[in-house]
Amino acid sequence: MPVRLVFLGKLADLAGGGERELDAATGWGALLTTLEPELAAEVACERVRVAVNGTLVADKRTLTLADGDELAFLPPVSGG
Amino acid sequence: MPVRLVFLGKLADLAGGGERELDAATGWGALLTTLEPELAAEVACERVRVAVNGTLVADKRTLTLADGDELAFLPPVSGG
Amino acid sequence: MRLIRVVEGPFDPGEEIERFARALDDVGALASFVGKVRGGGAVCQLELSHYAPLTQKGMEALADEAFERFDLRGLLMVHRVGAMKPGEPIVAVSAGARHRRGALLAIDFCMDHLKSDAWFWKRELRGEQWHWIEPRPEDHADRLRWAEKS
Amino acid sequence: MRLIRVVEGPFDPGEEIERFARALDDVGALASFVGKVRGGGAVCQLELSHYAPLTQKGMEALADEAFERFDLRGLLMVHRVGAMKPGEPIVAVSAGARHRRGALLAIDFCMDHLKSDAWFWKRELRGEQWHWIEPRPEDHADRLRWAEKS
Repeated sequence: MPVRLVFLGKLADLAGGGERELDAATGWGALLTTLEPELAAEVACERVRVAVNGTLVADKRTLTLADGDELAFLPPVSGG
Repeated sequence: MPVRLVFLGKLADLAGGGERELDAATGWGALLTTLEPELAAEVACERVRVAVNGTLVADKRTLTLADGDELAFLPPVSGG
Repeated sequence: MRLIRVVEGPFDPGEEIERFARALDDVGALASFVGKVRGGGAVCQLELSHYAPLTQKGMEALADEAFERFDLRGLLMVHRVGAMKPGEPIVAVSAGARHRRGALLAIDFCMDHLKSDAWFWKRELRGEQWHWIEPRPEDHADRLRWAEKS
Repeated sequence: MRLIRVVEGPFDPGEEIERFARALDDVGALASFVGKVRGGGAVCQLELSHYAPLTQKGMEALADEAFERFDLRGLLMVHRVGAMKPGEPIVAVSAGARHRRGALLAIDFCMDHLKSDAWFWKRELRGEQWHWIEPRPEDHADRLRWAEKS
């Protein structure tokens, strides 16, 4: 089972779509290398938070993913 | 034409009614002598403001009344 | 857009605010406040009196000041007088503005002044006894917050 | 009493608040806020997206905090997502409390957090071009007011 990536807000524009699949589970560093350089630079920013299966990750650099996980990239929000 | 006195809030209880008439126009000191001592003491309090014909009076002690005037005694308010 | 009224009988705050909101164009933010007679205690009736020659005039002056201080597009203030039962609305204030801060500050400002600086007198019937209500120290403190800023 | 919802289509804030208010017993104070898409500018459409696995959960946590901080009897938060036109409601917040201060602070608190600390992303269509909106510096400053007090 692949890992699902979800891009929110303007990251979806940058990624050319809101969702992607990764064939294999992986850690943060390896994950970044699968993304286009501009997108990788953006998601690496401190302002971008990540959630795994709906739970926020405190330090995304220590992330490890398992098959079937959903990883969401969350840029600065703006509601109301 | 007499002067009309209007008592608001708890001053109406103390005066035994919301309105009274005074036969003759008068100044503040003379006015107080026409009121029962307890009522006079209460309206003389700094917390009680007065209005003549719908206009607040800055210093009630300098008040002079003319025939037909309406003098309102306004204790501390409480709305909302 | 400015609606300032003293009403002598029951009123429907939801309807008042709805009609006011519909009449406002291009308002990004609408903040509203409704105050009712609290129940649950010993109070079986509440009576608000006012002094008509000052009340409306005073509320208009309060509205003037709210328009001066906040970037408002509209302001509604309805205050009831007379005898009321627990659960009945006493006051409704609603403010429309471009941004939320102006609208929120305006209803806060108006309520603080209606509570302790408008020409209303309130008494409560508890058991067989009427009690005159004066503003709580918090009410005066709330109002004084605005004095510092003017 | 607690109603927290994300809605995907148009909603009627007046009706939501009215129904919420009727369901609340013994509430002396009800404060409400409605935010709409502003018109009058170059914006012809606004789109709000969210991340469902976090949004509702985040709003519930915000409601928890509001109940903890303020003496509330009820809280309503409805936030719309999807595409909207100028004049359409985006958000409605309403809080019922015994005294006005709690109700007013609660809607202020919830709006400040929905604006810059909830899982929504907003973009505007101006002409042919979509623009992502980030909170204004004021929005962050508004939210930080609450941090000092906790």
